[in-house]
Amino acid sequence: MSLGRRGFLQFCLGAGAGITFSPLPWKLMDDSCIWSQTFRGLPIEVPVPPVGEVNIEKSVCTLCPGGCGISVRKVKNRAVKIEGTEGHPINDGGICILGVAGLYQLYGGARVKSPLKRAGNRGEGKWEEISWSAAISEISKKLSQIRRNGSAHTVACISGKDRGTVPQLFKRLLTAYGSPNFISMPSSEDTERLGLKLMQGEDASVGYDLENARYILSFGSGLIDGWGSPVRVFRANSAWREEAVKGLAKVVQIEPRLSNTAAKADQWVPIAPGTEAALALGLAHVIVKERRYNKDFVMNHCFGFEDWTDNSGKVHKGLKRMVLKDYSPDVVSGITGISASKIVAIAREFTRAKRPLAVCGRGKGSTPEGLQEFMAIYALNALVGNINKTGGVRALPEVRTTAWPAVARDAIAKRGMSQPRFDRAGTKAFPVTESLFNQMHTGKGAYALSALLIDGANPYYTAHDKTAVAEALDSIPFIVSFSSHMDETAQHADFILPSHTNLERYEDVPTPAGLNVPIIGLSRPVVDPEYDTKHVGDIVIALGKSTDGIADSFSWDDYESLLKETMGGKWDTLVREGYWKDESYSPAAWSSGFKTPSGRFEFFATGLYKAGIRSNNDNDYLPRYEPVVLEGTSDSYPLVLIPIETTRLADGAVANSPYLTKTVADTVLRNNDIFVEVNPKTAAAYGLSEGTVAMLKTPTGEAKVRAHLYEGVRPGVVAIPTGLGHSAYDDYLSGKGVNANDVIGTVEDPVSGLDIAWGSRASLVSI
Amino acid sequence: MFPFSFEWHWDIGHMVFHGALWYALSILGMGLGYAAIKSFIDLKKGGHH
Amino acid sequence: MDSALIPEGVKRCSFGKFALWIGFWSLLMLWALAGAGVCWLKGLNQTNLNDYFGFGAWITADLAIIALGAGAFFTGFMRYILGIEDFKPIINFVVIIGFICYSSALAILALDIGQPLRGWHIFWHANVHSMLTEVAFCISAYFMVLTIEYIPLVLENRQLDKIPLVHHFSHNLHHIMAVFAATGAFLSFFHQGSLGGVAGVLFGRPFAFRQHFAIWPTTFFLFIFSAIACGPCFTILVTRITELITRKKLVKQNVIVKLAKVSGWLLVGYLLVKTLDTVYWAMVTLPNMGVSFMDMYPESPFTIWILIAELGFCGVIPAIILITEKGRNNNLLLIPAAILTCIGICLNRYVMTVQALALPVMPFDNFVNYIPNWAEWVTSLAPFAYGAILISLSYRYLPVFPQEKELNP
Amino acid sequence: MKEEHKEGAHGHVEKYKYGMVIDLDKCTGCGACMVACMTENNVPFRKDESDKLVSTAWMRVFKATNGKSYPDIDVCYFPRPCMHCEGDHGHSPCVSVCPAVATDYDFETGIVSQIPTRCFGCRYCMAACPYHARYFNWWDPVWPDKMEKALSPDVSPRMRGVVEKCTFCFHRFQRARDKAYVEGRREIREDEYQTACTQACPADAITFGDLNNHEHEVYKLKKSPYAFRLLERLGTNPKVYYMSTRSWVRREGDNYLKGEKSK
Repeated sequence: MSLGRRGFLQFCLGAGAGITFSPLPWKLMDDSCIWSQTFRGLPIEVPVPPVGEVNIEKSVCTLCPGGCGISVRKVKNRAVKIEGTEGHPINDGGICILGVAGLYQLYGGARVKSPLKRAGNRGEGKWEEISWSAAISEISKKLSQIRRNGSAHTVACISGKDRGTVPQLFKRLLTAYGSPNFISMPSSEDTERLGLKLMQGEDASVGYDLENARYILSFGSGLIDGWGSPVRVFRANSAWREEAVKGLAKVVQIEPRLSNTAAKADQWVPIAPGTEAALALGLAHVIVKERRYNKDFVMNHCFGFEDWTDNSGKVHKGLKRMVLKDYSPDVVSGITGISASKIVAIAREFTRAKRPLAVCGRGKGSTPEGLQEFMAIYALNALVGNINKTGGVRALPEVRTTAWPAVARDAIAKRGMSQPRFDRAGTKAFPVTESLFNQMHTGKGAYALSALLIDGANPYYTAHDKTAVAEALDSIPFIVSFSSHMDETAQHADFILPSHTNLERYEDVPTPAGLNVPIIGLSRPVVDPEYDTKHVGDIVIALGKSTDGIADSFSWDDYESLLKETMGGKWDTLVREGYWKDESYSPAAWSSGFKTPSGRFEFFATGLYKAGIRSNNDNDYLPRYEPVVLEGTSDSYPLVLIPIETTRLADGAVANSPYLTKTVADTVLRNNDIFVEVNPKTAAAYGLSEGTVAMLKTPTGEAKVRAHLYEGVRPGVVAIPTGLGHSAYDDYLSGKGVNANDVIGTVEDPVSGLDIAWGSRASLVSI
Repeated sequence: MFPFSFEWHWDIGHMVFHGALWYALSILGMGLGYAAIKSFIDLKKGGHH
Repeated sequence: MDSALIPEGVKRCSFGKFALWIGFWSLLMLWALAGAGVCWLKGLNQTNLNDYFGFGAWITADLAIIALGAGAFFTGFMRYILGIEDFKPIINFVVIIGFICYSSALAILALDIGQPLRGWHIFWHANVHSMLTEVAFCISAYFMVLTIEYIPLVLENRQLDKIPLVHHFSHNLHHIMAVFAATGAFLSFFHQGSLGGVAGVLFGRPFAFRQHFAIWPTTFFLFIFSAIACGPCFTILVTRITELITRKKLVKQNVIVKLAKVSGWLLVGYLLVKTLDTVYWAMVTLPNMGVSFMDMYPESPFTIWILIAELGFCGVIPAIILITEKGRNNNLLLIPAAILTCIGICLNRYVMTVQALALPVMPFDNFVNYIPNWAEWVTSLAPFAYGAILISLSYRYLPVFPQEKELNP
Repeated sequence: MKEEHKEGAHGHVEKYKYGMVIDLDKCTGCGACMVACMTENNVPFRKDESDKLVSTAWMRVFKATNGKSYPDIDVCYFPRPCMHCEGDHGHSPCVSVCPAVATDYDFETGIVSQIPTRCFGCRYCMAACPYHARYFNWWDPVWPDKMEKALSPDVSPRMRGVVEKCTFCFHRFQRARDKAYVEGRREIREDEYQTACTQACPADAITFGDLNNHEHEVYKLKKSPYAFRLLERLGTNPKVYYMSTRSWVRREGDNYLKGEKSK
């Protein structure tokens, strides 16, 4: 049958009607919905997360030393969410911004996926994948060779921390190998431990009983900007806020910039940068002069308050004479820029308050303060007698764990260990200090290093004065990194032996800085390793086993059995609860609590005096304000640069995650430009307005920045956010802004030798 | 538009809105239908006018 | 070449010249289509819109061209419902203008949505309480009306008209055109109004929010009023431009003057009502929300001058010209007045959308500004090219102007 | 004591009225709530998120200052989730304008829902919301490396071109409700349903619960003399309350004419 025109028309009409009344239009509409749901330029689709059995795994976060309990929500074998563990003594369900974003460290970019050996030049980014066995054998061969050559002591290790089994394992490796050069990255905890050793005679961390304190005098500590164990301090702050409404608590923040801590405090005292010690001593002056100190404690349990006579009959100055003479409110007002009346008022309030507490450690506490500055602030606690008291400060000992078998030291080890440390810590130069990272990159090392192991640290990024760090590290011929991520330091290594990330491994977490009770946490693997990585402890054990002459000290099968053995009876509790808290702990009584030469709390550090540091001037052994001499002159660098530390930007060895960067305001980072804060008055004086592109110059370096006008920063001060300016990792992190550490130089504390640069001189010129 | 989609709740607004809408649409439809049918009839009657 | 298609008894330029003209506009259209293409394929990240300015150039263009296209329904309303025969000679042309405006508006709306493939959700899952739903339904329905009104004109093409069925159909449609015009007027009133409602119901935006009458905010009525006041001006303007380009008189002066008169008096009325509304808004609505009138005009470009420009320069001045006999009869005054009126309404639509969004409402929020990017500009201005093409084609091949033969013997 | 379930204006059963009280004195501006929300709700991130006008954060922390000069300046943070405005009987600014019922007021919970698969991206709701609580997906959601593994199956990732916003973690409500039903309970306990931001907040500044339930913490807190809501005068009737003992902060919560007394 031929199809005529009419027939064709009828067919079309019929087909049209048929289709219209068929399910086809509905199906097509439905399809368009689904298609538009998943369309994103084929063939990628909007992911549909697979469902599965849900599990909650408890662990402890190790992204910072805070030691918070975390509960990881898992769907089948995927970790999908990190939450704070309810009831955990440190964070009780709360979690910080870095912790909650922690899955990026596991699943995100920049992971080192297998052992790598450098293929191109240092830092060029050319790598060759090698097997674990090949990597271990190459490295141990190299270490064995150095050892044979009699230069065992020239091998050093840089670790992000110095407490816990992993750093101990590195120390053990070095000890058995024959090197004293275990270096931990500096923080204010270093100064505090040092100060505590001198003033209270204890090898311990300072515990601040924030929860029970009711008048908090914070000398620049970023209490809610990441200081100490952040969530714990946040919670304490909330308690203060509740009390403050009732007039029962007060927080006074002493800081050149209105930080979040200052904004939430009841009083902000905008001080001239770096003069905190002067203020502390000014307060001490008022307290002493008006006899407001705790007479029982000061008279019966302190040493060096009054003048004293040594065995040779020489009269030494005491704190009393010193503060009365040198730190009158008028003098201190001139130094700090705070009016004398305000100084008197704060001193009176501090002594009148129920459970006052003076806190130190600038910002997050990532840069140590000067030893005598710490002593000055800590002395305030002693004056009001809150040492070892509720709401006061205390020496917090380490949780005791099972001791390891003694290190087997052969002749080479003994010879190596008898060498002075490369960084001169513990030598005549710095007799009381344990480790001095900054001595390495300021080129003052006692001898050249031939190999370096780096774990949990990213000095290329976190240390002041990048150029100097780079020079120092580049001069070391052999560098091994254990980083899980391709960070700046790993980029410059010769070998990268990637360790598991925090969610893939066991690790003990020692008491975090500033906590008021000894506690130990257990970080546990919540997911299987994503890549061909190993536990850093297992790598060290493997290196120990395969390096000539030291295998005897590494008899453990693996890190897990070592950890179990070390934790001993606490293991079961740790596995069950995720932490072990020393319930029996209470601070020592005044009568028996001080293990100093005098048996008392020492304002005058006889430990220092005996070690023979510097002059014979008594001022050197007392709490004291000694201005930190920043490099450069005020003519060429009229401004003072200080860092801004916030929780929203991780600035340590654990880098920021893109989630955090996303929360950063556009007055901090816009496109790839970093903003520095200046007071509108300063800005006017230098012809800057909001967003002006300017060159920030310091004696250490220069950087292109933009200006952000902020009334909350002291005139004459430039404030630069930390945590930006990475050059490694992935595109989500690198190339954004400037690394504040690149433009801040180092300043050596004359007593401890630690780098105490709280800032830099600077100039800001619009371009 | 239709009660079978979820979150549906009846109210007077639907009556008014749809009443007016379908009133207008049906006038348009009927008008077009009228013109079409009449054209065919006119065509059947033949011739121009 | 195409002489068989050209209406009898009129003169048209050579095909080559015509092709060149169409070619020029087509190039612009292609550019616009490229802009539309990247937005459809890559998404709205290709624009300068953002979370603070969800509405921008497109919505302004939409509202403006729909207001300008109001000449179509209102002239139809006057011609068919009020029976003012004076407007008969221009009715074909206003239908074409209306058709252009509404089809462009629909195309731009299709661009403006993030998921064009789901555009039908507005009908399928319609929320009858939303002004935008009302707009979508009314615009679509009214576009049908315009198509129905445009069809007979197309069918009157010399060649098409030769087909008996086609001839009957167009004749019959003409016959009942009043019914369609009435429906169109009904739909149009509502959607012009609901476009106003779109802004006026935003009670989270003090700048846009207005007092309600019954279920509608005052903007509902103001938008209708302003649209019918300005629509005729736009008709005058386009007619004059067409006459300028064709170098022919196409519509008798009395028609134009009458349109101008209607427009002028409507404009006067609109300005009165708008002033009352603004005063009430400034004195009552805003203070109740805790903001002052001058808070609404904080910084450039949104200073008080934008209001003065809208109501003064582009309102009062053209109104005076249009209501005076001398003014509207003088082409040198009439055309600027028409232009000012059209600018005024565009300005009004712009502030009611963009300024309404630009002003921060939370006291700690920031003022941000927005400038459209190329993709938004070309697509927003595309209706000019599209209009030029459609008018040219219609003018060349269809008997648009019944007075043309008489005026150009 | 739970109030009797009320019949709403439209004859809907109003079972719960979930809301939030945020203590601005405790809020440290740390941003943990923002990230907790993002990781809970599969909100993607891009390489450059510094343009805040196109950066999605269901919970966004705004910074306010008292406008004074050094050293009298003061700063306060306003965490801003979706306010879940009740308006007048569920007539919230956004729900009333959405042309496709892609956002709706749920009378059972008082939660303003968002149905991304129905939304076609007209952004009218964003224009309507004075809090900027609504975000448009300008880009395709892309997760780098293995980050897709971290996506939660409880919340569908949204495609480009649609609007999204805070849902008060509605999936958590569903989870709690299912659990209660399985255990034969009709009521959900206060601690069973908490939003991700509330749970994460390290300062315990956020409290979440049923605003109608006398036993819930939010019920007590919202009555504090220091409590206020954002832009209350617009009539949005939000279900997020703020608290501050600082009067300038309370004044920042709404617009006032010069010389007018604030809350």
